[in-house]
Amino acid sequence: MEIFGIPSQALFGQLLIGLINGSFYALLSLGLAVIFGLLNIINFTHGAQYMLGAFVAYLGLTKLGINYWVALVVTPLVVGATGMLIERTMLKQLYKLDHLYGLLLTFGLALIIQGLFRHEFGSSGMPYPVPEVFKGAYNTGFMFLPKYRAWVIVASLVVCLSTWYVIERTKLGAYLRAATENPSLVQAFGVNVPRMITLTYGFGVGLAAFAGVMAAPIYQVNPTMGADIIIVVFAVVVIGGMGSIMGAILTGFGLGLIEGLTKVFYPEASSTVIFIIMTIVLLIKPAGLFGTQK
Amino acid sequence: QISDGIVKIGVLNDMSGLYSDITGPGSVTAARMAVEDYIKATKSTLKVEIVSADHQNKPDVGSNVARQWYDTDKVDMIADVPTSSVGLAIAKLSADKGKLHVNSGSATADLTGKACNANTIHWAYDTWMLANGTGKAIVKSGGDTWFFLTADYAFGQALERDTEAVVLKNGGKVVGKVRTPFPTQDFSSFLLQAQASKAKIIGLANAGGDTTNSIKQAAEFGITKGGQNLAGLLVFLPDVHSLGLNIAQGLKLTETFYWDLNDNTRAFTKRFAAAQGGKYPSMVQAGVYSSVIHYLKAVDAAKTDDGTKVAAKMKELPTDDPLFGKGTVRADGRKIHPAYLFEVKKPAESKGPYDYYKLVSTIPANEAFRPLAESECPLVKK
Amino acid sequence: MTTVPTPSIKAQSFTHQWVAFAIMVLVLAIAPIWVYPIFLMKVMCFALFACAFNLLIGFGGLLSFGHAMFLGTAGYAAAHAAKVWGWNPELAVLFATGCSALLALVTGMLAIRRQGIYFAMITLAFSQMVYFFYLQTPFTGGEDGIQSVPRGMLFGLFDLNDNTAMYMFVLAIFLAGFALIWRIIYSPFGQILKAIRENQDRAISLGYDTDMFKLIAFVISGALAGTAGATKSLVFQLASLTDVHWSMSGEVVLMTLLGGLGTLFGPVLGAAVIVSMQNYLAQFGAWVTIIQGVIFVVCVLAFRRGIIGEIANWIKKPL
Amino acid sequence: MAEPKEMLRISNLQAWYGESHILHGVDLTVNEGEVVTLLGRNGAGRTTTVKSILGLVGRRTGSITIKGQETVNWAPHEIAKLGLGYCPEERGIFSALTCEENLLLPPVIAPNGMSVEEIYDMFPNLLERRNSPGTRLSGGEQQMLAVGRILRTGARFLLLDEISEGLAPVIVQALGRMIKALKAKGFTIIMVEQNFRFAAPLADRFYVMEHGQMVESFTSQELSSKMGMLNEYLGV
Amino acid sequence: MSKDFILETRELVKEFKGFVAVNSVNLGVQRGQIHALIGPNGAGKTTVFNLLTKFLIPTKGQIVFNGHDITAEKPSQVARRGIVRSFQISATFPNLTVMENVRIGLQRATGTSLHFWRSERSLNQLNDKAMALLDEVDLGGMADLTAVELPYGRKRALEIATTLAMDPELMLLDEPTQGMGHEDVDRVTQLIKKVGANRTILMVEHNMNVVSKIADTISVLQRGQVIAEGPYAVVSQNPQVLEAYMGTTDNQLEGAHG
Ligand SMILES: Nc1ncnc2c1ncn2[C@@H]1O[C@H](COP(=O)(O)OP(=O)(O)OP(=O)(O)O)[C@@H](O)[C@H]1O
Ligand SMILES: Nc1ncnc2c1ncn2[C@@H]1O[C@H](COP(=O)(O)OP(=O)(O)OP(=O)(O)O)[C@@H](O)[C@H]1O
Ligand SMILES: [Mg+2]
Ligand SMILES: [Mg+2]
Repeated sequence: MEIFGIPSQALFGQLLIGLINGSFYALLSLGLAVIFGLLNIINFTHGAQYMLGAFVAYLGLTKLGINYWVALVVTPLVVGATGMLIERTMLKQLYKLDHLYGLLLTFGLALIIQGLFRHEFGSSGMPYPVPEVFKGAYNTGFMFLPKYRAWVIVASLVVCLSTWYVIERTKLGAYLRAATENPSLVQAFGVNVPRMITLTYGFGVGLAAFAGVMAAPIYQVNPTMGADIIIVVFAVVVIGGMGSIMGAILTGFGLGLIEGLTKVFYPEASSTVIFIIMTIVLLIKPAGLFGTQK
Repeated sequence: QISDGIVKIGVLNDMSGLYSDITGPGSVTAARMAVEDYIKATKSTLKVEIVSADHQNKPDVGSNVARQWYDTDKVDMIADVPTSSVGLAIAKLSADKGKLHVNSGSATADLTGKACNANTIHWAYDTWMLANGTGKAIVKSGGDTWFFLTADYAFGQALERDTEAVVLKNGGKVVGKVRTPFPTQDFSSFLLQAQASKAKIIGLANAGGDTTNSIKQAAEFGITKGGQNLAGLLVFLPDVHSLGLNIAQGLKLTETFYWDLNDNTRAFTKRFAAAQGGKYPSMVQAGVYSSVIHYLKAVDAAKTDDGTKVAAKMKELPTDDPLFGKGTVRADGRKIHPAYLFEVKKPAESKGPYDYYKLVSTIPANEAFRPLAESECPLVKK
Repeated sequence: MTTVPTPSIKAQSFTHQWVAFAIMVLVLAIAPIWVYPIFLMKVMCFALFACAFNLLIGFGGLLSFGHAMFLGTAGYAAAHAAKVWGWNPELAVLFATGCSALLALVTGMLAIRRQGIYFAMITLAFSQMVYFFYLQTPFTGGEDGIQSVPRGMLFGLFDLNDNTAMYMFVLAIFLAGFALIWRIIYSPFGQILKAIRENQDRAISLGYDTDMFKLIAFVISGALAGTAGATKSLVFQLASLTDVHWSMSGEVVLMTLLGGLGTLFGPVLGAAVIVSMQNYLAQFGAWVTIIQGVIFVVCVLAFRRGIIGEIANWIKKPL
Repeated sequence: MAEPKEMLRISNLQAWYGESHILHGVDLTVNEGEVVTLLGRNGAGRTTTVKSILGLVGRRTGSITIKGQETVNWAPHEIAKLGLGYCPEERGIFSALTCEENLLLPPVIAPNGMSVEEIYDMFPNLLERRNSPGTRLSGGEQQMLAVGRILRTGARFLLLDEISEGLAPVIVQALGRMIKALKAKGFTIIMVEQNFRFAAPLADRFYVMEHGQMVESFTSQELSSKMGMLNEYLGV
Repeated sequence: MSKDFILETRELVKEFKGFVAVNSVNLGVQRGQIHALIGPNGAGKTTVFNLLTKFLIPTKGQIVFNGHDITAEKPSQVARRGIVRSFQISATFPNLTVMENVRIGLQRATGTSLHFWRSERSLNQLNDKAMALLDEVDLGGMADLTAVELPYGRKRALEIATTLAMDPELMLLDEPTQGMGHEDVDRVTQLIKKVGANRTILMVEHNMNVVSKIADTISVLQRGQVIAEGPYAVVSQNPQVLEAYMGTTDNQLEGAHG
């Protein structure tokens, strides 16, 4: 059977690949959405923090002999901690100002982090081996699915859905959402808002680092690995609706699929298709697919 | 007469981006070594100075720097310049200003083809050579059906075009191609298409991070295990280093320089690595070394640093240096020397770091580059 | 009744702006004696670009994150007109400005309906599409760009290959653009623009078609950014993808911010600083980005008004 | 009966918003179980006083003792945990939360707060609109929500800033009855009111503010004799 | 009916996701009157305002202004027809001076607002008119302060001056006295009465004192429907209104506000 001249088997394969890439978009845009939704900061450093995640894992492996599993847990904590430091020392001063300033500050930080790593490590990638358990692949009948990629989908789904649950369905999440709008009032109700915000930023950054560790065995660990993906991830968050957690997740996976299909039918446009979709979505639904207008 | 008494060489390349490991500060080191070695060997009285700058792989940044070098900083020759678009811009500018550009970094064969000029010399390698070296050898050894993964920009397209011509000429067939946006992180979708095409050879008409990512992911998706082979149309030693032999093993590629070719190259590499924090030289960096030596020789011979005159002198004099051996510079500006087809070793075969290549065959100098007869260069009288 | 201060109508005096303007003209007129003229021309092109951008954000409150599309479009248009059609430079620049204005009109009509961060994102999206278009379409020469663009004869009389003539041409364009922006800011139109920035709903309820005002501002800003791009491509005889890339849109934000958002002279100074930095730090590779990053951070944390903004605040007069 | 227990004592409170100095030495005492009303013109600094108690102004100096604890250097959330409930002037309804989520938001800080049912009984509008986003409620409904939600937390010391504002007369009357009931239960309340008719019958004591200072204070018994003075200050 | 209605709504309906906020409202505002819209919280008053000024789109029904059906027009068009509103939360241009605020209102009539090539000085001709308007609302002495510096009550006055600058035929005021001290309430009440002398005003107000003093006609809205209409004396005796809005019958004339 063929669909648009492509054998359906191959098409399934492509869709699956799209879904895998979507997992990365979802993970990254989730972190971005959490940070935007709850701190009102457009975290341009996200790409650099994703790169940091991959690098910390790489350095951990080569310098300290830390294996993948330990790295998967430790790296988000370490990078998240640096994030909290940034929040405490810099971002904190910007909450009352226009979004623009947060965006500019984090943009500057991204340049610094990326510059330093490029200076230190050059720009060709470093290898990171696939963990032993995930070596090899499944033969699904219609494609050859590397085990590690399957793991990526599973891990990403679990992390995304639990984050969504915490934020949209628990009391903690309600505090977070309320604190976005009027932090001092929530604090006046007896909630330690500054600490909550610091932890939230740390968490969002940790998510980026987590995605970085997940990516290390697939891509080259490289100082510029986050620079280009960040723009795409922004687009994902905007399409999903700024600040909407579910929006970020669904759009992440959805756009992965669409991008995957574009790679089959018109590969040259595959890096642009997301922006075309973004324009259309914003024109029809100004606040994004799942966003609510303020 | 040497302008203001100093021969000034500008090393213009990518200091911090995609090609900084292949060119970058290493090229500056190579140029310095060349000056030292030349002065020591010839007791020449030339005063030589080296400046360097980052062109960020952007033609506008590059030509901006070059213009200022030529206009106000009294630079006489610009060396290196990776990234074809920048190389072309510098070549044109050098001709306009009557200066000299000796390019080792760019791939495009147009530099000695339709964009050639009297003030530009192309040193280490070019797309025609890469296509011919890797393409021909692979088709000859049975790899006769091809699928191209092409980086969607001028360089990738040129490489694909040249290789396709070679494949067809040698009786091979191209069963498909896909243009990948530049840069791309994830090649899995494209690799799947390549896999589905059942081509024996997947030609990677890309460079840098695109190449390493596509090779890495090809291994992940079991492409090589499934019987298909990769042909890296532009792979440098540092790329193999960053991939690791586990993944890169078996890859076929063409270069005109490898550190382990002979005693001279080994001796050079030892000194280079000492100066560059243990990194081994790439073909481009070796090219910068060799081209600077020949340039200085020509300056001494012509007794001037005037760009046009030195260029003519460089073409007149035969070349001879420790890294590329004896050779010539042709009328179209093409430096001629042998090329080598390598295969990346298996991990077990490697005796240590940077011991990566196995020599498969040597392509003699007169076959390695595009014959003058086929050249579109207006300088070539037909 | 409580006592209220009874100020007289503040006689708003703008003499200091004229003084600043005179200083700027003077500096630009004599600087080529010491400074490499092409470098100065580059500064002026970027200064005009930043001023155009600042008109939109500083006075209209609209952050466009895709302004590079206007710079780049005009760059290609001028290069093509001059090189392929052999047009005179003044016609090429005019034509290119028109192209950017048209692009601004089309994208503006869609983008202007959104506010704040959505506006920034939709302009970014458009510029990414424009980038893709130029990457794919043959006339731009892809990665190579349009090289060796002839500078030509101005009005068929002055040979612009002479750097002095070219310099005068660029200076004239820059000053004209700057003066236009200056006038717009202090025009009836500028007044409404400010009102919209302050309180859009109220402006609507007073009967102003705010979308119309924003669109006009957007088109003017895009057109002037285009003038800058066209001039730049003549100066460097090259139009390339760099000018359409999103990082160029980021750079203009940096210039404006450093100089002073919403100030008249800030973008000019900001552009001068950033361009010099890129020029003189070129050999330091990765350090350029690191230093740029540090500037961003320092500006946002300590210098939010930007250099000129701080000075203006200090002398308590708008600059 | 024993000496009334002191709930709050403010002395020489100075407060700033950024550069502007708003409060110039405010003194105020509130005993447990008292209802105290702050009167004054627009901009006199009443809201600022209330916010200062919770630490919500930019900077403050002086002394604020709540239940015997000096809190002038505490963070707002620590102060709130002493058992304060705050209903801000601008209502502070969260748009990202539904009406009911808004109601349930403030953490319970002491036992014996009102139940959600009781609150819905008092403000039936809220029950009807419980699933609407908070800021889609009408102005008055938002006001009800802002009052309702702090009654749930068990806080027994309430700071109410202009709660009768924008409400229909019926609702204002209901609020009046509610405050009487709370007073009977022993709540301590500071009210900022523009609406003198509403505040007058409820309060035990009154303070009058002007230009960031307390200019007058009197008890409800003295009210009638002070009307002339009030007229001068407030134009009542 | 032979009354001269400047504004009429016919069967106006607004639903929010199934919730009917405004339900078949037929409202007629007579030319030259001060017409008050009152009703319990959540009755739909602000929503009606938003519908009239097109900040919301009606689900059903028609809005007719001066005989024209304006149901399909844009907010700024409606404003140009002469319907200008104030907001429940004060709306000025905070960083412009008081004078400039008013000039923004006056500028529209000059037709030069789009002239980006003209000097701002061309607007100075409006200064006298602006000053006159400011004097009318007692803000003459504060012309040079920025709006953000004004005390609350004065901001409302400024808003009214800006609105007057448009010379509107119909002014819509949403709770103009909310949050004001007694002094200011009186001042604004007088002001409304003064400016209402030669134009039509539709206002929402909870302060019965104000309403009783200046409103010619009152419409009472409850649950999106008009339950009573007429002069204050009539409406305030209506048992349904008393029950739904004013509460206990004993102090009806006072209302809740002082
Ligand atoms: N965030 C702020 N920044 C600067 N000044 C402020 C701020 N909030 C209030 N003010 C000023 O502080 C003074 C006191 O304001 P406050 O809100 O305490 O007055 P109030 O007595 O509550 O009056 P109102 O009836 O207007 O609520 C006023 O002059 C006001 O302009
Ligand atoms: N955008 C909206 N989405 C959903 N419901 C809304 C929206 N706007 C208003 N409502 C609802 O419609 C009803 C009428 O609201 P409206 O604001 O018109 O009341 P109002 O009469 O002005 O009341 P108040 O006197 O309290 O200001 C309210 O119950 C409110 O919750
Ligand atoms: Mg107050
Ligand atoms: Mg209302």
